[in-house]
Amino acid sequence: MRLSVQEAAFDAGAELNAFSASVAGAGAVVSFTGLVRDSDGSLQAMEIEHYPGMTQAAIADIAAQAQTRWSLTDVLVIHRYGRLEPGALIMMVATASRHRIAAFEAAAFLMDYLKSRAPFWKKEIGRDGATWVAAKDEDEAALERW
Amino acid sequence: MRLSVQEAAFDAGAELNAFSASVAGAGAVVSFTGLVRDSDGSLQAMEIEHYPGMTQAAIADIAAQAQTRWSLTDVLVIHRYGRLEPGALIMMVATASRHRIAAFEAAAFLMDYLKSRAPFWKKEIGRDGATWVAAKDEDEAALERW
Amino acid sequence: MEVLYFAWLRERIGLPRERVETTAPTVMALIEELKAREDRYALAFSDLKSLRVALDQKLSSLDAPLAGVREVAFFPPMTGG
Amino acid sequence: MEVLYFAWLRERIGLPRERVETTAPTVMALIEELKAREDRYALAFSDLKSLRVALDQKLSSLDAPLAGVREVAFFPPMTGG
Repeated sequence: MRLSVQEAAFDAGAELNAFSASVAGAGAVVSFTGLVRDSDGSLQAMEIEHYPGMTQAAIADIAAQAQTRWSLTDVLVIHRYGRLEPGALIMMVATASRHRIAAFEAAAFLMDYLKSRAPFWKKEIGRDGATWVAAKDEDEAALERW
Repeated sequence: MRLSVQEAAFDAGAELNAFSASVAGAGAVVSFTGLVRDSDGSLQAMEIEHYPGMTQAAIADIAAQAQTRWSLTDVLVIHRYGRLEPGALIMMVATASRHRIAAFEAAAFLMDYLKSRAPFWKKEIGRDGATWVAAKDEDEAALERW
Repeated sequence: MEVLYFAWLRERIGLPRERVETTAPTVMALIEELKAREDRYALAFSDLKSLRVALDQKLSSLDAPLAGVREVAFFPPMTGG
Repeated sequence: MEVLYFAWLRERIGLPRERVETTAPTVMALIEELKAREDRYALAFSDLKSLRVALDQKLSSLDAPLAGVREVAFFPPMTGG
């Protein structure tokens, strides 16, 4: 299990290949990649703040919950912080399992929890100033699925 | 939208990176990769037969259904046929959307339909002979989710 | 009409495709004709629950009419993905 | 006790962390103490629905006791992923 909180960019394709190569017994690998979206071309950058002392432990706790609930061969979580350009990768998760439905559910679970329970805060820097991204009610509601 | 039915191996990581780079407006990319699983070390190869005249059209129909049901920036499907070694990639799907839940659901939908509605048949070649992989009741039942 | 067989149907019948002259009105009637031919057909078509059919490369049902159909394909439940 | 602020709480209060001497028995009591200090605290803590707290780096609730706690962090709802 690799859980990384890092400022540096990463190569999602290389991570996916390394992850898949290491899970010989698994038939199913699901990945999620989150990118800095620039809907209308006005975004200059996204700044991600986090709580260094807590982040790694919070992610490890979420990953451990996923491994308790589903039979997973392996789990990968990478989450960046700092200043990111539009189009850049923010984070990725990957899950491996014998069965596709477990891999899908576990990856969706990880994303729902990382979104609302890992101590990251996003700020969008636009031409007209900066705005903290507001948490959505639907993201909190998504946790009730599990 | 890239839909490929091919005998040749492919590089899932390179495909994921190319796909993500082409979907600038999307914030979420989900991928599924299916691998030849060798649980107990007795599998020598997997042979995948398909129905050449029908396969491409069936996949295009499934992808079109996904695009009707969810707001997707793009869809990728690659499925191999022929003889594959243990650990080899069988297929992948990727979906891109503004929102993670649409990307997850569409990828799971594509997998459920590719599994039971695209004309592929798997045969496992072991030391003691060859066996056609049996369709599972749970795979047919999975279609009822949608 | 072209009749195609895939996977273990192909193996049991011993060929991937053949030309069949028939006036069978439905898929089911065609299956009965084929089963009456030889044991290998009777064996291949013995379990209709495990039989799927495509008419002109579209999934269909065993009670579908064959009028105008040029290509019939028989195969077991698919196992893609 | 170390008190940490993140995201717009940090910006409104104007500092990322500070040492606070307090005998507040609960998180809520600590918030009331801080709000009474200065307007910037009152503003930062004006919307309790948008306030989250971690005690010694574990998510907790506003009515949790502070006995034995060394690090309190206040922040808005998280927006990771």
